[in-house]
Amino acid sequence: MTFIKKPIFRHPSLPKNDLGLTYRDYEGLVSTLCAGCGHDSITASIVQSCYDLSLPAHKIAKLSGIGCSSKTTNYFLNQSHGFNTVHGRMPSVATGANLANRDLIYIGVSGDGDTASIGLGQYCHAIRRQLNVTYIVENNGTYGLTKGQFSATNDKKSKNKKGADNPFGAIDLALMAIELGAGFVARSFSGDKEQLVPLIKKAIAYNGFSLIDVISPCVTFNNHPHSTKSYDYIREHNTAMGELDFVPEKENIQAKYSEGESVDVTLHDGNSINLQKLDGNYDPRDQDKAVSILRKYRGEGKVVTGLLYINEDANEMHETLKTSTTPLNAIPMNDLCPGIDELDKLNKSYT
Amino acid sequence: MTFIKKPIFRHPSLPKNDLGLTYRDYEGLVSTLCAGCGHDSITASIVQSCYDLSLPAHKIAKLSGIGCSSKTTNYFLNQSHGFNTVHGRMPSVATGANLANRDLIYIGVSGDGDTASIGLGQYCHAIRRQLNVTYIVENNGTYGLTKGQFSATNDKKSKNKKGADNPFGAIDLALMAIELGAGFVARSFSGDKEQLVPLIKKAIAYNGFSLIDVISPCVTFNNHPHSTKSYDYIREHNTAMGELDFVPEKENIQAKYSEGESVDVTLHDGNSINLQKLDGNYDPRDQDKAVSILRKYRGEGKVVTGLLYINEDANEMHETLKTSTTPLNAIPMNDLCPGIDELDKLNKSYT
Amino acid sequence: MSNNSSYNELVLKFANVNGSGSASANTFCAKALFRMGIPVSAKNIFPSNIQGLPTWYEIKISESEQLARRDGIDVMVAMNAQTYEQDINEVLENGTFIYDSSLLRDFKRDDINIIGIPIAKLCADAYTDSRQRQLFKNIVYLGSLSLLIGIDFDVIKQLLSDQFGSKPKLYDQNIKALEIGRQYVKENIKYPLEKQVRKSNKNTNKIMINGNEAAGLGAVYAGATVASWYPITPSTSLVESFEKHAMKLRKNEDGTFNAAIMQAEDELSAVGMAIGANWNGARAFTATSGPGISLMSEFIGLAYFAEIPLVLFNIQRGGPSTGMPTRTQQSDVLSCAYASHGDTKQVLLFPADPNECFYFAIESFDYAERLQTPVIVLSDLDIGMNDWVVDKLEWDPNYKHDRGKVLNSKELENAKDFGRYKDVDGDGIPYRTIPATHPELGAYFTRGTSHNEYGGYTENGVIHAKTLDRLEKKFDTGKSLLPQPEIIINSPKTKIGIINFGSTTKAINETLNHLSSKGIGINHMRIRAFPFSKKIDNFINEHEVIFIVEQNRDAQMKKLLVNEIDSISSKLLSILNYDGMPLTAQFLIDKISEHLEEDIDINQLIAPPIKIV
Amino acid sequence: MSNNSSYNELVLKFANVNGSGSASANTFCAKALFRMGIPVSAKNIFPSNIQGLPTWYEIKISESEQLARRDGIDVMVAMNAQTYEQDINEVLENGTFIYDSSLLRDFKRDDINIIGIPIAKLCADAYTDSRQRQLFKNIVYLGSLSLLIGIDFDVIKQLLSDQFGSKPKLYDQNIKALEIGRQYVKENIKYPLEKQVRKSNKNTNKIMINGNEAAGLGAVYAGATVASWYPITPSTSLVESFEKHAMKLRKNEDGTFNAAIMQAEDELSAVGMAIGANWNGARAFTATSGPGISLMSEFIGLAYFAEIPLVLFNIQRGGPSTGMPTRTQQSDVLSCAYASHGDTKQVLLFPADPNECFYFAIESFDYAERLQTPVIVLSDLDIGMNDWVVDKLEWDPNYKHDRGKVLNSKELENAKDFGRYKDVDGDGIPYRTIPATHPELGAYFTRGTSHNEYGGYTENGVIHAKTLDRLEKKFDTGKSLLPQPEIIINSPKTKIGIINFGSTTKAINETLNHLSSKGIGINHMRIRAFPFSKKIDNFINEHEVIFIVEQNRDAQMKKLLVNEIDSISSKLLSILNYDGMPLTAQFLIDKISEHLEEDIDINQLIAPPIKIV
Ligand SMILES: Cc1ncc(C[n+]2csc(CCOP(=O)(O)OP(=O)(O)O)c2C)c(N)n1
Ligand SMILES: Cc1ncc(C[n+]2csc(CCOP(=O)(O)OP(=O)(O)O)c2C)c(N)n1
Ligand code: SF4
Ligand code: SF4
Ligand SMILES: [Mg+2]
Ligand SMILES: [Mg+2]
Repeated sequence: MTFIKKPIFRHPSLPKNDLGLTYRDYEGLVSTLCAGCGHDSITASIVQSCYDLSLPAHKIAKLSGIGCSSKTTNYFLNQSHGFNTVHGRMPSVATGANLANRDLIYIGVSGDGDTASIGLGQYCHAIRRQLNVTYIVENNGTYGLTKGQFSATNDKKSKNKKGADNPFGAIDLALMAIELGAGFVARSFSGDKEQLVPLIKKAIAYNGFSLIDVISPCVTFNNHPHSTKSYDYIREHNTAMGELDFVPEKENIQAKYSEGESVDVTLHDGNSINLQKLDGNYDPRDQDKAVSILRKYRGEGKVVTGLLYINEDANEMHETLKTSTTPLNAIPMNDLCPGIDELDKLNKSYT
Repeated sequence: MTFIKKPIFRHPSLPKNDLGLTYRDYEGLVSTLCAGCGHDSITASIVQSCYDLSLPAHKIAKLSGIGCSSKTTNYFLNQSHGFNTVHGRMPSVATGANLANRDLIYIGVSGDGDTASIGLGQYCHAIRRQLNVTYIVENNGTYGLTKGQFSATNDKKSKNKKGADNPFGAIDLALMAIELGAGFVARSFSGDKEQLVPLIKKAIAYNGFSLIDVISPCVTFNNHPHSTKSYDYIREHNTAMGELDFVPEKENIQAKYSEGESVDVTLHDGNSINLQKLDGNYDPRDQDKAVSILRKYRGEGKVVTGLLYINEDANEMHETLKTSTTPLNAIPMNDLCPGIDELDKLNKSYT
Repeated sequence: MSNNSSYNELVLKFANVNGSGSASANTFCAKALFRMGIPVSAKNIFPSNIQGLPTWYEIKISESEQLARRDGIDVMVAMNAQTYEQDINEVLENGTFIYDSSLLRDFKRDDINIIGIPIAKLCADAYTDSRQRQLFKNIVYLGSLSLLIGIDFDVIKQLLSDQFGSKPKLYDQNIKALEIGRQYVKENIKYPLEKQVRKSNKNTNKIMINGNEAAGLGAVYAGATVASWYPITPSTSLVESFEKHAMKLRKNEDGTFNAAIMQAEDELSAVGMAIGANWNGARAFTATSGPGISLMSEFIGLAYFAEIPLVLFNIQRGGPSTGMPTRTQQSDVLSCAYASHGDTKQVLLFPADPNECFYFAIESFDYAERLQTPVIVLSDLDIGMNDWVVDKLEWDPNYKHDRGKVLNSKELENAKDFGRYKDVDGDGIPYRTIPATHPELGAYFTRGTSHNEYGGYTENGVIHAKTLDRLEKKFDTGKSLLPQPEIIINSPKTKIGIINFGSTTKAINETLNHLSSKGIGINHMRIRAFPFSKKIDNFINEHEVIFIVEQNRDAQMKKLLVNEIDSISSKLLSILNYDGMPLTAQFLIDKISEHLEEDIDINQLIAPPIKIV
Repeated sequence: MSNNSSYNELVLKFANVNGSGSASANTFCAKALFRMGIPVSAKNIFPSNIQGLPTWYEIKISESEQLARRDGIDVMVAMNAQTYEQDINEVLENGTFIYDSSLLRDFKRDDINIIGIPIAKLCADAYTDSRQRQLFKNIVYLGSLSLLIGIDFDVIKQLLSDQFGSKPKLYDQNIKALEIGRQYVKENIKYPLEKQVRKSNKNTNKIMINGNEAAGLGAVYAGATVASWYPITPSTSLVESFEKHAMKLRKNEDGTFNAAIMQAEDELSAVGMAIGANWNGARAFTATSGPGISLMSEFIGLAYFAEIPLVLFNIQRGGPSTGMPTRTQQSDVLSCAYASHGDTKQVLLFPADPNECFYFAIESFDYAERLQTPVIVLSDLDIGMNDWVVDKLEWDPNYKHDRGKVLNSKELENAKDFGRYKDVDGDGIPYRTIPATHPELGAYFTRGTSHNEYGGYTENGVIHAKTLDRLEKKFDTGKSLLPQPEIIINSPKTKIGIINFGSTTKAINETLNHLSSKGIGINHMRIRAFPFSKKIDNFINEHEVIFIVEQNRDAQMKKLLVNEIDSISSKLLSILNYDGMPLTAQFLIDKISEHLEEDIDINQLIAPPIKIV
């Protein structure tokens, strides 16, 4: 919300984790997202997770595409190298980075436009390779940064900021991930830190492709006729002025509910979604079950959250490729370069 | 197999269809594919289908990407406009063509490399839009034209021409199509004309996205240790010479089996696949069933063939977009151009 | 009123926070000035962000029509405390700095006029709803400003009633907010300022419009029916304009539309769709900027080589890479001219303002269909997203859209031997057919692989080279077809010229006026299209020094000029072989000998080698 | 043996059907000639198809080392009835045409020597398996040919035993097939032909290798560990070479490999992976051609602007679009030099033969890491896929890979203030860090958006322009770092020069020899890298006429030269603004006035305007 530098003062009594670091040490720059944006809540959950896990931040690489969501890699983990790549192509850059150094932790952040539209091919193929990354989709059903076009994860029935109907069906990124062999697939809600933080921690610990598809409301997605009078005023005003250039400040939407429960959450736009948390007895190791439960709740218009699927035996990319256990970027040139004797042999083979 | 022009002589006693045309009238140029290539069988089935349906060829547009499979659009329907686009991007060109003229019949031909690798994003999004096209994937699990790299539909266990293992899992294009909302999804085998021709005919008649994923063996995919002595000789010879430049002429593989039956088909490489034909009682209108049957047989290492899923109520792209019933390319300029009076009004609105 | 009053010559700037509703208010101000008949030019300088970051809006007001941007601000409306410091530094001596004095501040500049208006307080008193308190701040400062610089209140009222016509309550509330601002000024501040505005009559037959609005509308007038695109700043609003107008003007009685707008999954798909639709006989286009152009380049090459019409609007933004998405540049000249691998060259149009965007949008489809090739309209963020005052849009009722060489059913029957890629007329442009034209004639195969005159596949290098030569001939045909440069001879004797293109034209005019007043005559040429007309060669040959003005680092237009105009680099003689076969020495020897024998000048340069082998 | 016998100067050509096993046989023949010590050059002319289409193989045999291609064939081995007609037309007067006379034919040319050998029949008699009958036809004609032109049989035998060493049965069967061919000649045909070969000694310290093999091996020697790619002719075999050698030479005891080869899902992904790996401190590359370059251009721009090392091999093929995938061209010069939108320029290397491919492959990584930018190695199909006879590959044991300015943990601690994009040394090249180098220092944010010296996001136009200027300075630094042109002064007095690059060098040498022999001295410069060394400027300035030889239509290298060397187009003066803001007139006036005041020549050109405003 502001571009002023965050003060570096740290309160001496802040709690510390096993590395002796405080929560603050895991933060990034101050967010420039809209007040109330779900993405900021996810950022906070990532910070919390890394703090809780006592991760050395410099051993984490954070990568993203382009979009409001993708900007957030700048808002957590200041001590990590970050890479805001190009729109939709983060998976390939993350794959290359991981090929070069299998020992780092990779956190990939993307948006629904970034992943489900322009990046769909790369997303699918990164999954297929079981790239060892924690892939977080900050899913708001819209193109935030380019001002509210429909994204491919948007439900068919919903309307955009201009009141137009979304014409095409939604792509379910979690279902797709399961089908393509992702080892770890979860869904959550930006406002449910209690669910999200443990999921992120598990995803980071998981050795292979872990998707967390996080529903993350967008403030600008603000066009529902049933909202408050004053809101209507703003909307009408914006319409009359021909441009949406007033974004009222909002609070992050929070949701608290327990395992097995469901809750209706009202979004900034007045629409609501029904979140259904998986219950404690759900066994996420059964792929068929995961597919059918996703299909079932979708059929009922509900969004099921929690750890949907985990494959404890999946081979991550390096295992499949049989790459050296030493990271490739750490092997000395002398060990990589075959030298003069081999070249002599090769020269002979060319005569 | 030869680049000599096909003789135009037509035997007067050839049977004719309702338009008074013979099978020959639906043919294209002589194929330049390898003798025995499954793609040629598919070409023949397309010719047969169009002949049987008495389609006016000039009302068909045939589009493809790049690859051996994609070349085949030149080998059927000489009277149709054809478009060999760029690798993996046929779906978008077909979408544009269809937007311009909703009244034509669109046949899209692609390969597994073309669709499941470079073209995966476009494939998924064309399905999501329910583009009215008969989309035929000539699926050989390999990159034929670039000489035998693995494609993303190749089964994990199989080996390539150099004997290397396929490292990554297969993408099931049919399952993906169902998940993304394709209205018509079928799978077949190039050598099973009896199944394939009726499927193509239904797909053409279907109003929306129809996928036929056709297993189509590639002759160059020739590396199995268990094949005949003489074959081994060729293989060893090729290896010793450092290059695969001898492609023995083969017969097209044929398979005949009935509804509900299964059959083992030995491919050119000595590997075999088990084809399982859906039985007559299977109801293709149940999406859940389609998903589960695909998953079940895949789990058993079998390939299930037939019409897997059909949605009789899907809205094709133009219905969703509310485009005029007159093809857009047929509306006179005068009706499209608002003229001087409207411009005067607009000018006023800009003051 | 002071004696130093000056009228209608000032730069007004608003500093705001984005997402706060200021953009509408500021545009409103520019529009009011426009309606007062004063020449204005407005620039929106906004961040690549939705809410909370600094944003600015500059209005140059100039009765003498010097409408390029100017550094140094006369009146700054500083509504963003985050940027006070930088904003106040931009104010010229004796200028005015207006800020929200709800929080008083000492700005330590005594050479300017600092006016505090407690806007937040005024709004807190007047409104209870927090969002209204926020939003109306913009209207309050507008009210204050109207008195301070003398914006006609009747004009403002009329504008408001035009805008909120059907919503009288909104009208009233806006008037109320304006009055709050005016009231405060009346009671507390000496007004008007020295720099003020007054009614004029310069805007007869003018409109205020941005380039994307105009181009989108132009595409409707061009008869385009398919728009496929992927959202990207600053091109998005072009397609939105097309959509808005097409949905309104092309609605059928059954509720359907004579247009299809398709948001694609990315730029590759967007351009692929436009190519497919054009191939199938519709007029189709896409719009993009920066990264989109790079992503489209494979497909652009296909359209070039398979000779498919295609209109592409590139609203240029700051590059390279993702760069500065909300800033303007002219840095895609080379990447568009040579878009795609291999020997490719693309037709470019360079509109200078929104008015020309409208006409070029229409003509671009004519050129694309006539030349059967991609036409890239190179606009930029400044033209595309800023409101410009330009001549109103005109329409010639006798205008006929040029659909190019398309054979219909009857023509096909009369044609002896249809070959899709035959150069029948000697202009390099072949005839095409649209699918389904005729049951038996005219079908051909379109491909990006090399092809013969009938579209048949070939790997014959001679045929390939012949095709490339014909494409070059076709390109040459474009030289006289496309918009000619605009040349202004300010001084028949001067040997100095200046060349520009696109959005820099206002700055050029202002500059040349200034130099003229100092007795320096420089002739001016504005390039409007590539391939370059012969007139461009002539202008360059007729001058000894030529300035080329561009908004990029790499002198891209200059490069294109020296590339294409051989006289500039006449001592370099090309020997080219492009049949796909490794070069033979004989080929070289023949070519060199030809030159040596035919050109006496060259002959004289020959000297013997050191050792004769 | 006739008295007209000539030795080791002939062109031999094989006409075959592809997929029939001929390619191996023909390569075998070239190798045998090479082992006889004779200079040879072989060109494979193959279709974009797997089986059944015509394919050719040309071997130029030249003791005098005139090894460019030559039209006109001395001995044609015509094994494809489909192309007899065109093949026989290529045979020179008194040349020889050998065909499979199992089916007799009357060729109606009596100025040449037509030899029929019933190869199919011979094979049908000798083999029962149909595939062996097919395959051994190639060996049979080789056997016949060996007698006809005099290829040393011992050399052939040795070659066979090297090839089939571990498979004695295959060896025997091949010998048998050779003998069938020889036997038939001995019994039926007058041999040897007039044009024949004999042992020589020209190939000491030479090897026979293709460019892709050499470049792939070079990448292994460069210490590259990640190769990400997407299959496309003619670049595929480069990655296959890397894979083959890396898997063999970099295998660890635990069965793992010190290399990762990743077949990506397309070219965008392939280059994205290479960028990610380089960013993370590995040496990584990709290889592609034609369409792949277009698809990679967005990512290339990112690497340029975010300053990430990247090595990209472009094995050029016939364009535009899908074009002629199995033919050679040099037509991606411009699209690579200016790859991506915005102000971008890429480093290019132009290897002339497979030997240089090896060295450039190694050096390219040094340059990429030193300059922190993409380096594109522009090879082509002719170099990449044909076997060339070149000097053997050498390795200097003292060579140290240049990893460029990378700060390690200790250096970070000693550094006062690490800023990723600071120009500390004044050469435009900043320092970088690899992720995980230090727990607290050195982390920075990499982005394609505009950034300040610390990698922080900025929309400040001045900072943006400063970054662009530094990038240009860095590019200039490349001029002396990169391979210098090879200049041969054949005549100190001549004012005529010739410029080439890449695979055309053999033809140039042959041409210059020829002209020399006629008393015409022309100086020669071979360009090896872009940005251009000052030596290139000098060469151009020192000559009055310069031929530029290129394998493309658009004179792309010439364009690049006139673009980058200002002396060529000195009368065009650029005025550039690229801070992302609309242009001000003042900026223009200042720039023009500077020129007018400082440059006396220009000053004299001033004339007054017609009317002074
Ligand atoms: C190649 C390319 N195309 C288009 C854009 C413009 N663009 C920036 S962000 C964005 C969409 C972002 O949507 P999403 O990923 O859902 O992120 P959100 O802003 O909603 O978090 C687009 C289209 C771009 N930067 N690059
Ligand atoms: C952009 C691009 N990348 C790569 C290629 C090279 N290429 C041609 S065909 C092909 C693969 C074809 O595989 P598939 O689609 O399965 O067709 P098949 O030949 O097996 O029928 C590739 C990679 C290309 N033509 N264009
Ligand atoms: S536009 Fe939406 S997604 Fe973007 S920052 Fe604002 S609330 Fe978040
Ligand atoms: S290579 Fe394979 S796919 Fe291609 S034509 Fe031959 S058999 Fe068919
Ligand atoms: Mg989004
Ligand atoms: Mg395939």
